Formats: sequence, structure tokens, C-alpha cells
Amino acid sequence: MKIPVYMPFLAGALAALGAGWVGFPHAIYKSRPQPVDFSHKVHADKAGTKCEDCHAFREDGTFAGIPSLSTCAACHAAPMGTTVAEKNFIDRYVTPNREPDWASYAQQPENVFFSHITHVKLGQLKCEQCHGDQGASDKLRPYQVDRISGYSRDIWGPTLFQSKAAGTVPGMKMDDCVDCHRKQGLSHSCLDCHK
Amino acid sequence: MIASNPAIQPNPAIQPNATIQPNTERQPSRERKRAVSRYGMSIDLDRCTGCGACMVACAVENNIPPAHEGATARKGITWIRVFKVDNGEEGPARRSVFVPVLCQQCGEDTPCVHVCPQQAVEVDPATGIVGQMPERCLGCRYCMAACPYHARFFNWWDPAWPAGMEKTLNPDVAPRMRGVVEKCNFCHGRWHAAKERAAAAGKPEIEAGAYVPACVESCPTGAIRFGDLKDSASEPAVAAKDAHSFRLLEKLGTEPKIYYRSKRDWVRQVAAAPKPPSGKENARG
Amino acid sequence: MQRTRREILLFMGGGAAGAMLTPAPWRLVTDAAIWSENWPGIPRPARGEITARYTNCALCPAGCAVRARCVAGQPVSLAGVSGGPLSLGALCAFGLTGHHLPYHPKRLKQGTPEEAAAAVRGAMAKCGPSENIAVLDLAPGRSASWTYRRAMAAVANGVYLAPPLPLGGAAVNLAKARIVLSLGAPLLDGWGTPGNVHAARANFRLVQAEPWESRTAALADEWLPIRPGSEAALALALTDPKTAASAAQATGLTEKQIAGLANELRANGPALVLSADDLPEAMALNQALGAWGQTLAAGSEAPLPDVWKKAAPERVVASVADNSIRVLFIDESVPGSHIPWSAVEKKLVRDNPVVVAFAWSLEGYGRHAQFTLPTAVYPELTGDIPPAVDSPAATFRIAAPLVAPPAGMTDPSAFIAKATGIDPGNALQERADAIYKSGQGTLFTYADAKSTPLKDLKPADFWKSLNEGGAWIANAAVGQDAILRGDCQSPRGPIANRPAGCLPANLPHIGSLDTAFPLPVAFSEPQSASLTSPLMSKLYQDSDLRMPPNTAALHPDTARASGILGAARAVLETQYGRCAIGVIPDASVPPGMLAVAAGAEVLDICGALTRAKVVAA
Amino acid sequence: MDKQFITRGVKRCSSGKFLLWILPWVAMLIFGLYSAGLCLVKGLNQTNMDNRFAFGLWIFLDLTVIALGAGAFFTGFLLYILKMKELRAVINSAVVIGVVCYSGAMCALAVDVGQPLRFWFTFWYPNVHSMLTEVTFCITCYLTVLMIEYLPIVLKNRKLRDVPEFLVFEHELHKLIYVLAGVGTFLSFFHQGSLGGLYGVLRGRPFAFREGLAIWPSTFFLFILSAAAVGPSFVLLTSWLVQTISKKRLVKPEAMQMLGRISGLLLAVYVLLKTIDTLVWINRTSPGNGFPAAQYYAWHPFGTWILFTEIALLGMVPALILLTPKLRARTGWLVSAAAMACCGVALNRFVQTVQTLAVPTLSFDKFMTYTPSWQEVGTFLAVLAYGVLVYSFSFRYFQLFPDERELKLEVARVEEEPALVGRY
Repeated sequence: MKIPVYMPFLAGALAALGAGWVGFPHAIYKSRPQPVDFSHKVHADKAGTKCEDCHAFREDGTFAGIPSLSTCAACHAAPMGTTVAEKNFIDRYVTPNREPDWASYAQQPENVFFSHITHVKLGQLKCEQCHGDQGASDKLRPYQVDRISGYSRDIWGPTLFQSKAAGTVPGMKMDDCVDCHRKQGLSHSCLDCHK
Repeated sequence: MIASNPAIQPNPAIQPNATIQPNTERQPSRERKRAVSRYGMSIDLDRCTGCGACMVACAVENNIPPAHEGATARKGITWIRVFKVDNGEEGPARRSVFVPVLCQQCGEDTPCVHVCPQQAVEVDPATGIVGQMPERCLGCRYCMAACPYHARFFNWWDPAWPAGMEKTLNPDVAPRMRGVVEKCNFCHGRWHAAKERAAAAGKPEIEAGAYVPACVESCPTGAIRFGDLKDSASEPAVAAKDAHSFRLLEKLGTEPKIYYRSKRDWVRQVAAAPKPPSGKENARG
Repeated sequence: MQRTRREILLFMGGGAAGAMLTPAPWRLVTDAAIWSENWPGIPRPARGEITARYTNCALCPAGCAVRARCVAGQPVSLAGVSGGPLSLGALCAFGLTGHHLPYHPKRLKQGTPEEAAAAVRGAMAKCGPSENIAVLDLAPGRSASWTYRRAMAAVANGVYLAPPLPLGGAAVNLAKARIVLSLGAPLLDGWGTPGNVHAARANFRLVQAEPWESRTAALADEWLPIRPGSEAALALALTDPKTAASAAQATGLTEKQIAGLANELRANGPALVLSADDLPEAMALNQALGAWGQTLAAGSEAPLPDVWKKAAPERVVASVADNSIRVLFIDESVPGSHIPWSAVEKKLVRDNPVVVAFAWSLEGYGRHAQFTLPTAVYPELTGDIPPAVDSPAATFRIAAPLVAPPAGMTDPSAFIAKATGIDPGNALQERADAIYKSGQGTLFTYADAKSTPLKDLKPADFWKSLNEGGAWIANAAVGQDAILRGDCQSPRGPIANRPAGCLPANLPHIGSLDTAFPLPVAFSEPQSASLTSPLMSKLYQDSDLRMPPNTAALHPDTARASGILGAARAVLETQYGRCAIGVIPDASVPPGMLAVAAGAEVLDICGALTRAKVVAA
Repeated sequence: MDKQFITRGVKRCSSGKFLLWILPWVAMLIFGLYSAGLCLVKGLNQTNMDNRFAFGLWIFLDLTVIALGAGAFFTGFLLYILKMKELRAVINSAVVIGVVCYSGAMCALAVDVGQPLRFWFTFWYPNVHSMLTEVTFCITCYLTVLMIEYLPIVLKNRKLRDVPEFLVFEHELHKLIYVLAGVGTFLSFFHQGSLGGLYGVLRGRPFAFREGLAIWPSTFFLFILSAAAVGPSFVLLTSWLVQTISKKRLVKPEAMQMLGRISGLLLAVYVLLKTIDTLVWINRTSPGNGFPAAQYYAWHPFGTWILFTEIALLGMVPALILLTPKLRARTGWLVSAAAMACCGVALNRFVQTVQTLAVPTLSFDKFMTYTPSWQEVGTFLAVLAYGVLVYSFSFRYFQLFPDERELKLEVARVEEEPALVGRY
């Protein structure tokens, strides 16, 4: 029997579309779990800590980022509570005094200069405005990184490639920074933010 | 003291940038652009001993790797390079001077900026610094052909440090990759750091002296001075008015921001000459 | 057949078209571009808390004050300490890159201390009465040096050897000088303490008598281009006008010029005369000009603990009998002056002597020693810094480590003390206490740029601040408890009968013209046998501002005469040996001489003012 | 065995002979691709370019081949817009030349940039003030146009004609040809000009800097003119080469001479303007920037002879030859004049690229020279071989010279009249 001449064409097109829209977005990322089953929510609610209690600034105004083990150990020298996660944390890291290799969702590329203090103190920005309601998350979703470019998935923000779990995390692409800077009339030159 | 943030509440209402209201006490960028500084430099050639401290300090500060074994004086990366220049005479009549040459930060019709096909080069209106963006650079090298001072350098090799030495890299400057152009940007990493310190102190701008490039800091004889040309009290501003001051290739009309100074007449004459005093090449270094 | 092929083609075509409508190709293109920003091999600088730490540079006796910018404790850049009392905020190119030395690709990583110790024990056991056990200390004047001297005093026929002190141990007071005559001394290029020299420069007139236009000559107030090798003659003529005629002959200057210079030196004093190698004639001229007590004074060291006083005398290699040293320790853990191996070798006993070198690289005496034991290197090592030639006051400065040395490093003084059975104790702290007891002088702390009289301090604080970056400076030019350096600081003592220790004896400098070796040598770069940071290649490879180690610049005519015109490499030959060198043709070097950049190899065969010849490789 | 691909009614050499012909070129291509690969994988340290000679052999190559490729657009312009029917005889050949030159140049550029993976940045973040942006955009667009113009030639292939869809498609395309010619001409004018502007705008390089109209330095217009002038010359040259090598009559002498005449005409105008421009530059522009023009020629080997050769010897002389009907009628004169014209433009591009970088700007600069590394030369050869191969295949399997069949018969007719034979 004779099949219309455009059929193979259509077939090819459909196959490609499927692969491109469904397969690719999964294939491009590799993901790894965070070392510790950590809940921001618990720390915010039970311990009533604020962001900067752990994600602190140093004297010179530089941002320390993810706290080091010593910060955690300040409270978690001994197990607090009986959860498995707690026990694992103490056994694997606190007792042997080994730094957990946290993955930073918001890690910017090496060539980006970002000053937290400038945005928080001069710009009066709140953490959530860039990091979303991270502070309310109950567990740490796996860290997903682009296989080729090595960028964290969160950087892409609410695009087609945003990870569902990221919730309201806005993008951290250059365009996202630039949008805000434009609004503020603060865009001068590339070297403002690149190093 | 750090401004403290409110406790974090789960706040699904937050949309990207939605809650940012334009900040009224900050002027729009155009205003700021007018109110800004234009950094410049003055170099006293009568003090320069050609020791090379500025060149190594620059390399240390800006994560420039040691020379690749294949590198030569023509393929090397030296954001600031000290040339030994003489008056073209032989024997006892010979006189030499050391001339540090770095990006002259042209302020007017900057030759390298408008040639770049993809906006990897620009003059920062806020600082007057000519910026080069390695991560935007295609490596076409058109800007190098355009620069009359040969102050731009191409990464002919991927950067490489002896094992362990990468521990001494400066976190304020990103190492560049092979195949892109780079140049002096007045140690922009230090500008960032100064800016951040100012922010920590609650000030939007850097005050004078809080930001100085590495070559200036390192010069053992204090031959290189740095400052804001708009502030008439700053050393470069004063030097600019000095009768013994000159700029390289001033006639091109690109308004470089590096002022050289020498009380020796022959030095100024050689610098102003359209070509080497004698037909032969007379620079070593 | 035909049809199926077409179908495949169509299918592929459709696939391509479809793919264009998905994000995949575009994302891949973007990612590839981003990947090119951080592809493999490009290191990511470590991040961390940024702190400032202070120390003193141990790379030369200047011991400049250093502020280290550290990221998470690791120094990432060094700078001078503005307001520092001695170095006045300056740091030279070598000092600025000192923090790279621990990572030098040629660093020595392990040795065999046990075997070395055993060999030393064995040799010492069968050490005959006429034979010596010696320490060669290339940076004398440190507390470690005193440990060596004590050790050598503790053993029978122990000898403490050191290179001759600059100016025979005298100290220069540049601040007092109004006119300086430099006979080829690199005054503005690595001589003394850069910061101090450049600060004083404004107040004296500089006359540089040198055959070629060195860096110093280029910035001197007057440059006298004399004939190569005629420095001594000029000095002599300036001391004793009767020789002016022959001097004019030798130097190529007119008698009038020489007379004029002589008058100038006498009229516009206080004057100071320096020379590339310490010419006795230059010292004589200094005396004739009454420089002593004015611009020249006896050099001095910080006070010592009394228990250290029992120490072996300081001797130069030349003063030891040939073939008499059975055991030789060489400490080159810090850069110091280099004594040609040929001069050392002939002092060793013929039947298997034991030579133990303490070094951080194999580039120095390690090339000749049986045992080379790896040591810490600045900024890893702990130690004090010998007195600077241009510091009339005694000083005490500690180079405190900025990074921890790797495992398996040997501490020379501990090793030698053990071998000779003395207790080294904590030499630095004992010295500090002794200084504190002397009660005089002031302490300058770098972090706060404050100077405090010693008597206002507690001993613990004194010790602490010395280790966190500070300098003790004696009040008087010679503190009453200070130790005089060298044996030749007598203001009026005739040069002739100065003891051997004061003569520049490491290599006799040329006297009459030597036809076998026609070319006088001038050092165009600071002389150092030890390795420098790989980043120094910016100065001699990525640019040709300076010359790489073991190269010679010479006039094309000289090259032609030597038959090496156009050659990039050649062999340098002196009466002490030969070594391969790189050759740089340079019309700015006058014909008939060599401007040499020293490395260990070159320093092994020639010192300043030796004569050499170059032959084709 | 490839007979069924060869156009009806024309004679082509045996496959074996053809194979023999392409073999050396293929070898050259492979070697070239290897050297280019080295440059891509190991980076540009494989070349002898350096911070001073940021541009080298490759940029010279690009400028030259693009100038020579101008024949494609200009012939098209003359034929379709100015309706010079005679040129139909060479238009196909001209198009192939265009495709070869432009695609070749693009490939060379892809190797020349330090970060080929970022090639698309210029399109995504274009700096509209940069001449290079203009060049990149126009060349890319024009290459697409050329491809579309090339397509009908391919589709006319005897074998491909069997596919009915192709024939229809080809026919539709043909209706477009006038539009394409127009667009092509427009684009070409721009990028040829921009290539000239590339150097003319370098105010930091007084040797190359020129004043001009609005944003365009005079070199902008000179490049357009020179390209338009040598384009036909190069088409003429290639047609002659093909005729000699393939020992066939392909183009009527009238067509050849017409090409020559056009070329000569434009060349004359070009030489005139170039002379004026040079005088203005020597007496005003250069001194205005503090550089007496004499110094540029004080550096051996770049003496004033180069100026003379470029303008008089390889500019005026061929122009005059081509403008003299008598000489033009003699193949020898015609061809050598065309060749000279091409060399003249090549020399001009060489001066623009290499001499500009060689002469010092700072008074304590060195005068520098540079010799390409074998990797650079290899890549250069690759482009050359690629060109020859594409042309050879096109000539063998497609109908580049519509008159060929007719001329073939003619030859057959005049076989017994020796007078006519041997003229080609």
C-alpha cells in the first residue's frame, strides 16, 4: 500500500519534538542529594533563628555563605532530638568534625562578583526576594547541576528549565539581575558585577 | 553593623522582583553617571628604576599565570609592562629611561571599545575605567589591532600554575581561559572590595584612597600615583597640570588617563617623537 | 530502493525541523559557550575569610616588613607595611612574590636525614687532629648563626665559615650622606633596603662610575662611563692624586674630571663610596674622606644571651687550610651570598669528606653535596633576619611563618646541634629575652604601626608582637650591649692589616689585564644563587625588562669578536671554570665587557669584577 | 561510471583522469584540515601570531578571497539588474566562485577566533558600532543568498532532475533570481565596504586610519570599488583557466572582453579615487595625528615601492590595458591584465592587514615582522584546496557555462579551418 510522501517527515518531526521537550530537560541535569537532611523550617520555627544567624556576614562585610560545621556544632554538639537525620549528622560530621560538602543552589559562576552586604544593607533587599521561601523549606531537595555548563538548575529560574521543587525561586541569571538593576537605575557597566 | 532581616515567613506571594519598590533616595543612573569619578594615574619617570615590582604585583593581583614555556616577549601577558627606552645614542652619550606602559584608559572615542563586535569592551561611565569582559570575548583580536599602546593581551595558552601555586590565587579576580583578550582594568577586583567595604560601612561610594591598584601600592619608589582626575587635589590631577607632564600619543585625541612626567627634556622629546630617534628599533624591555 | 532512501531522508529532514522547535539545540549552544568559560584546567580560586597578617621578609638582610593578604589563612598577595621604620613600605619584586616559593616546581621535597646523621657521626669519629668540622653559613648574623658558632665551639677543631660581610661588617648611614660615589654598586637596584635607599636618595647626589648604563647609572645624577675593570684605579686616584695620570689612562676619564670629582667628594660631604665588590681601594677612599663615624659606622647585632658568648670565631673560607675539612654543613635555607663551589671544594679532605647541604631546592650546593636535606622556605620558615648593611642601628626582626611547612623538613640548627651534642634551646626566644634584658631600644609593631619603648612592655608581649610582625630597633647607632660585626670597624685602622675576614676574599678580583680572560664581568641583576618565584618570568620571558638567570648581555661587536654572533647560547669561561649561558645581544652594553645575570652556575665561576671569556657552545 | 551525472551534450574527462586531478587537492585539503584541527584543539598558540600581530595570514586571506569573490554579486548585478545578457555565459561560474570564496573565508574565520564556541555572541549581543559586526552579519546573510543561488545550478544536474519535486522547486527559485541578485548586491556592497572600514576606523593606527563620509571612512568606499573592479577580472581569469585546463571552449570571447572592459572601467575609477585618498592621507589625515606619512615607508622592506606597485603597477597599468580594445581583444593581454588587477587588490589587502600592524605607533616601539607557522599556511592551503575541489566538482557535474554546448558544435564545424583553432 502507498503511504503519503510527507508521513516519514511528520514522524521524524514528532520524534524530535518528543525528545527535545520531554527527554532533554531531564537528560541535561545530573542531581545529587545534599549531605544532610536539613530543614530550614524547623530551625526557623522551633529554634526561631533568622537567616543571618547562620548565613552570617564577617566583620569586613563579606558574606560567609553556607555556615561551617562549627556554627552547627554550637547547638548540635550532642544530638538534639532523636530523629535519624540528627543521629546521622552527629555521627558523620560533628563527631569526626568533618565539614559536610553542601551544594549551594545559588552558586554563581566564578566570573560573577556579588556583594550580599550591598544588596541587604544599601539595597534594603530581603533574602526571599532572590532566594525565595527557601527559609520555609522542610527538606533540602537534591542539587541539580547542568552537565555541560556546570550551573545549578536554580540559576535558570522560572523558565522552562526551572526545577519544579524550586517553588517561587526567581531566576539568578544575568538577565534577572539586570532587570532589577534597570528598575533601580543602577546599571552602569559589566564590571559592576563581573570580575 | 549589619542591617538585620525579619524572620523568614513562608511567603508564596513573593514573585521575582515583585516586592522591590524603586528606591527614591537613589538618583537614576544618568544623574549618577554625571556625579562620578574618573580614575587616572601619574607616573614619574624620573623615579622609575625599572625594577619590575609593578609587573609582578599586577600578575599576583590579577591571577596572571607564570610565562608558558613557549611564551616570548611578544606572546606574554603583562598588563603593565616596563620598557627600557633610550635616546638612540651610543656609548657615553647614551641615556635610558624606564617607561611603564599599561592600558591608558582612553576616555574619548576609545579605540578598542567601538570595534568590539559583541560589546565585550566598554568604558564604565561611573569610573572611567575601560573594561574588558573575557567571558564575552570571542577572541577576534580586533581590539588589539585597534590599540595604539599594545596594552591588550591575548591568552595564547590556557592558564597554568605549578602544582599547589593555584592556592595563592586571588579570589576577587576570575582566571581567564585560553583564546580571549585581557588588559589592565585598574585592578577592578580591588574596586569591588573597596565598594563592599564601603557598603558594610553604609556608604554608597568609595572615599579617596580606599581604592588603589596593585602596581601603585607595590612601587618601591612611589613613582606611580593613582587617584580621581575629577578631584583637583588628587595626585594625578595635580600631575596633569605639571609642565613636565605628557601623555603617550596625545595627538590621537583619545584622551588617555595616564600622565607621565619627566624633568629630563630628552625623555619628553623621545616620548613625543613620531618614531624612534634613530631609524633602528631602540627599545629593549 | 529509491523510495526507502527518500523516506529516510524525509525522516531525517523532519527530525531536524522538529528539533529546531525544541529548546534542545539552543540550550546546547548556550551551554557550550558557558562551558568555554570554565572548562577543565582553569583553577577556581579558593574563597574564605580575608585577613591581614604581618611578618618580615627573609629573602635578604633587608628584611622588609611584609603585610600578607590571606584568604582562609593562605597568603595570596604580599605588600610592604606603610610606616614600617626600616623598609618604609617598600617591597622589591622578589619580596612581592615570596609567597610562591613553597610551590616552586623545583622545590626539594624529601631527603635522608637519618643517613646523613649517621654519615656525619662516622666522619666526625675518624676526624683527625689536623682536620676540621665546619659550618658554612651563607646568611651570617642570624640567631641560627650563633647556634652554629656555639656548636662549632663545642666540638674539637670546629670551624664556623661565613662569606665576607659587606663593607667588612661596617654599616652605612645613607641618611647622613650628601654625596655618594658608587663604583658599579647597584645602589638603586637591590642594594641595602630598597625603601630606605629610595627615601634617602632625595638628599644625596649620586655619582655612578660604571662602564655601562646600569639601572643605577640611568638614574644617577652623574654617570661616569669608565673603562671596564678600572674601578679600583679610579678609587686609588681619588685617594691619592699622584696616581691621577695612570688612572686617567685606565678609566678613560680626563685628569680634570678625576680632580673635579675628588674635590667634589671632599667639598660636598659627608661623602660615601660604595663598590660592586668591596674594593679595598674604595674602603681606603672612605677613610681618606672621613666617612667613618659619618656615613659609615661599625655594624652591630642585637644583644646576645651570655651563654652564647662561648662561640667559634667567624672566618672566611679562604682562611682555612686546603684539604682540611672532613665534615661540612652548608646552610642555604635562606638566600645568602654564594661562595663558588671551586673555592669550597679545595678545602675538603681528599678521602670522602661528608658534605651536608640544608636547602629548599637542588639548585645550589645540593648539586655538589652528598646529602641535601630539604628545609622550610620563606614564608614557611621561622628565624630572624641578619642586620641590613644600611641600618646603623642594631635590629631584631623575626620572619614568622605564614604557612605551615610540609612534613619531612629538616631544621638545620636542630640537626647541627644534635650532631655536635649541644642544646639549641629556643634560640629566638632566648635572644628576645636577652634583648629585653638590655632594656633599650623600641619595638615597632606593624599591625597598628606603633612604636613602643622596650621598657613599657612585658616580656611576653614583646615576644608575642615580634612573632606577629614587628621590629626591635636599638636606640644608639651601637647599643651598649650590641655585638659588633666583623673585626674591621676601627675608624682609623689602615686597610692593609685588616684581618682576612674583612677582605672580599671569596674571589680575588682582577688586577692586571688578563689576556686569557679579556672580558670584565658586571652583574646586571641582583646577585642571587637561589630560585625565585615562577612569576618572575614576567620580567625576563613575558617581557625583556630583566635578564633570566645565567645569561650574559654583550655588545654585538663583542659577540662577533668571540665568534658567537647570532648564537642564543654560549659557554662562559673564567679561571675558576666554565658554564653554559644564554646570550643576549645588546648594543647598550659597551664593547669589551659582559653584563651578566647571575645564577648558581655563573656564581660558581665568577664574582663581581672577575674576568671571563665567552666561547661557542 | 559517473556518466549519468554529467550534463547532456558536454564532454568531460574520464573518471580516472578526474580522480587523478583531484587527488593532490584532496591531499592538500587533508593536511590543511589537520593543521586547522591543531589550532582548534590546542589553541592559537599553534600560530606565529602574537600580541602585536593579532591578525596575520588568515585575515589577509579572508579579505582577499572575499574581494575576489565579489564577481558573484557584481556579475549578477550586471546581468539581472543592468540586463547585460552576454554575462549569462559566466553567471553560474561566478556564483560558484562566490560560494567557494565566501564559505572558505567563513571557515578560516572560525579557526581564527580564539573561542569558536562563542561564534553566536556576535549575533546575540551585536555591537552596532563595530565594522566587524556589520561584516559578520552581511557575510552570513550573503552566504545564504549565494547558497540559494547555487541551489538551482545543483538541481539542474542530470540525475537530480529525475526528481519531479526538485524540478518544480528549481523553477520557482528561478523566478526569485532577480530579488536574490538585488539583495545580494545590497549585502555585498555593505560587507565589502565594512571590510574596508575595518581598518579605516582604527584611529589608533594612523597608518590605516582614514577620514570619510559620516560613519564610513574612505576605505569603505574604496573597498567596494576595488572589489567590484576585480570581481569580473577574477571571473574572467577562472573561466580562462578552466578553458585552458579542460582544453574546451566555454565562453564566447565577447563575454570575456565585456568582463575585461567592465573591470578596466571600474579599476580606472578606483585607481583615481585611491590616489586622491592617498594624497589626502599623506598631507592631512596622518600628519593630523602626529605621524608624518614618510615614516611608514622608512621600515625595510615596506618602502614606497609598495605604494607604487599597488597603485600604478598593479592598478593603473591593467586598467589601461583593459580599456584598450586592441589589447583587450588579445587573450594574452586580457588575461594577464586581469591577473595583475587581482594581484593589485591582494597587495592592497596585504598592506591594510600586515603593514598596519608592522609599523610602530609608540615612539619606542619596535618595527616587527612575522612569518606564518606551518599550521597557518596549512589552513590557508585547506581553503585553497577546498575551493578548487568545489569548483572542479561543480564544473564536472553541473552546467557552469551555458554556451559550452553551442561552442562545442562550433568547434566541430570549424575543425577544418585551422585559422580559428588554437585561439583558445
